[in-house]
Amino acid sequence: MKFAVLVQEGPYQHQSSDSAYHFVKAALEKGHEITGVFFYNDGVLNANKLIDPQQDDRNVQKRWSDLAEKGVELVVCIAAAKRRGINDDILAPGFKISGLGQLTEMAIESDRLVTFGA
Amino acid sequence: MKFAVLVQEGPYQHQSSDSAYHFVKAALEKGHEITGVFFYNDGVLNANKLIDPQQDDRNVQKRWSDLAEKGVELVVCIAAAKRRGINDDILAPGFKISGLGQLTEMAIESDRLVTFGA
Amino acid sequence: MRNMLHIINRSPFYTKTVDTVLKFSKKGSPILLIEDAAAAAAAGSALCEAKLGNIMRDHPIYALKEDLEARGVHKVIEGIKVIDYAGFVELVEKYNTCSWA
Amino acid sequence: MRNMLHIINRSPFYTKTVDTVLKFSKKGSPILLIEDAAAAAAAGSALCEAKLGNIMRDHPIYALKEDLEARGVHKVIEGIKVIDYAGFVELVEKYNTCSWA
Amino acid sequence: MGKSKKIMFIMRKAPYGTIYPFEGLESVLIMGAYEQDISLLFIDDGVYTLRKGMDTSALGIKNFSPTFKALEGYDINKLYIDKDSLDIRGMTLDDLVVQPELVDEEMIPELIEEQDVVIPF
Amino acid sequence: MGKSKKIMFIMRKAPYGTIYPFEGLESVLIMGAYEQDISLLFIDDGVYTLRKGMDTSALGIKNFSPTFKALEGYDINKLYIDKDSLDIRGMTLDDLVVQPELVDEEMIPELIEEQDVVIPF
Repeated sequence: MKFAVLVQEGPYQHQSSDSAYHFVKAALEKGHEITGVFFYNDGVLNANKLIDPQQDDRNVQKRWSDLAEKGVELVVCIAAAKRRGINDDILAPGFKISGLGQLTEMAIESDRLVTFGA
Repeated sequence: MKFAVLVQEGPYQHQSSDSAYHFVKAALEKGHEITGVFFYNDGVLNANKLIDPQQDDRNVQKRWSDLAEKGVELVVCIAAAKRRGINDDILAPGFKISGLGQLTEMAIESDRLVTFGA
Repeated sequence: MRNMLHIINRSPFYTKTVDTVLKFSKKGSPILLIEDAAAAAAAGSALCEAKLGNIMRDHPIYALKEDLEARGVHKVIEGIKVIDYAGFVELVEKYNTCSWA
Repeated sequence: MRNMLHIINRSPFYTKTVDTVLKFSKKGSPILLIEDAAAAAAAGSALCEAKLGNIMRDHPIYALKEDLEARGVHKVIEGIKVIDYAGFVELVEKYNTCSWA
Repeated sequence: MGKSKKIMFIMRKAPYGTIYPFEGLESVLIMGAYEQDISLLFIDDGVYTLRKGMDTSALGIKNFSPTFKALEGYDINKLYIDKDSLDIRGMTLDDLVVQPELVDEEMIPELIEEQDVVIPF
Repeated sequence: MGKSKKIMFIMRKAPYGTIYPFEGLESVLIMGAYEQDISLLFIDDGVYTLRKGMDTSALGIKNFSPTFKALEGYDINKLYIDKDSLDIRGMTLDDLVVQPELVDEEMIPELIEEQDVVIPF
């Protein structure tokens, strides 16, 4: 099936982004197609390449970039991103900045949209 | 009196940072001394100079920087900042990155510590 | 012994924080409603009037004017004192604070 | 008509979200407890057992294994089904979802 | 795109304390252009977002109340509001900037679960 | 620095769902070095942070449970926990990685309000 995922919270402060990541990974392992992960609200903060956590903790941003290398599309909402200081200067590999139209298209083209956050 | 302020949430997603700003402004107008504003947890995200909100909305980061020009010390916790991708490359004017010891010193030296967030 | 100012910023319809504050604050300690908590100070809700009326027997309740205005609340429950940020600062002059979300 | 999967991620001790979900979900619709909501699935709390037991008469309840483990919960309330992320995906194969925080 | 999907936005958070209702509304407006079957449901503290007479000037936060009145211009006409959520807050439709259809606990579970997509804010 | 202040950290959030208890604990450890009168109070979902047997390996999140056991080494010995918060979650001191002093609704308001500084997490 085709799954889309919406992430509404930033990394570390809330677990939502972790949960979304594990869900996407499990869906891929089961052979599902991920039509995209859309980062909205504080979710856009996941795309900050300057994220540099302690060595004994996970790197939430890098996890997402690794999924992008496997072909998962990571889309950051431009309006939410500008408001929070995320732009191309600090955009992590595999993420792209785009409009809410992308979320709409994901919602339309997918069999499911699963929201993590809020 | 001497007031210290602790900000635990990032800009825009939560109102906490706005509330802290208005409180500091009102305290200064009443002639109080602000020993410092400490940004912890997602509060560190207030220090991102790339923040660029819509024209008809307030710029939360710039508000803080303006207070710094009036002599208010803005301290960002380094551990929380690294985890969330805030470093000197994107640090807004008037903020400085330091350790939790600074929060301790503010707490010790002030008559009050007021927390906004969590 | 001095009382402490308890500051609440979440809606009592969303979190159970108000109950926690009542449980863990001393009689006479003032409570300040800011941000989303301010909306519950609006006159007209029988539920809020009963609940806040009950609290006011033991705690003075304040609500922040700027937050009330932003939420379209022009009339608050009888007994709740409306203060602006200057009044907020004055409360902090008098009391140590404890914030609850 | 198909049921929907309701996903809750906040502790029922902190928010009133569980009440909202019960009010606005159809009988028979499954509920999945993740993140902080998972802690409430732990066996041993009379309050949680009564409340979740009551809910289980109308809704199957699932709790996420990885979140239970992280919180030191090794035994859940009788009737709650423990599933891992693979099981979470299987639920989403079957149901549209609605998330609540 | 072809097929039209039933997409519901659930607004259950209070305004200004968090950004969810504002950014939720922004996403509604965009989706409105895609000719899908869009609806908005106001429950819990979400009903506060529609209250008349908001004045955010002292806070300096953008007042997004007028945008709700613009929804019709975007062909978004399916607005629902939980009567009980209004009642317990001592509010009625007269207190609101727009007039959603009043719905109750009997109707809302059906409304939600017949959707293809539900997006919570 | 001179005078010693009474500084209390209130832990009332559940672990891992949000970072508050972890970053709260980090700030406790730093403050411990400043020779102030530090205490920790566990209430509400904060009591979950002390539960034995946490295994975060599947999530890949750092397990901060061992750090609580290190508090003594930092000369932070004033740990209090609300008995009622434990009770309603079906927990006892035996379920916890450390043994805070059991306190109740009679004592806690005094404990909190005698502080110079209270920092909530």
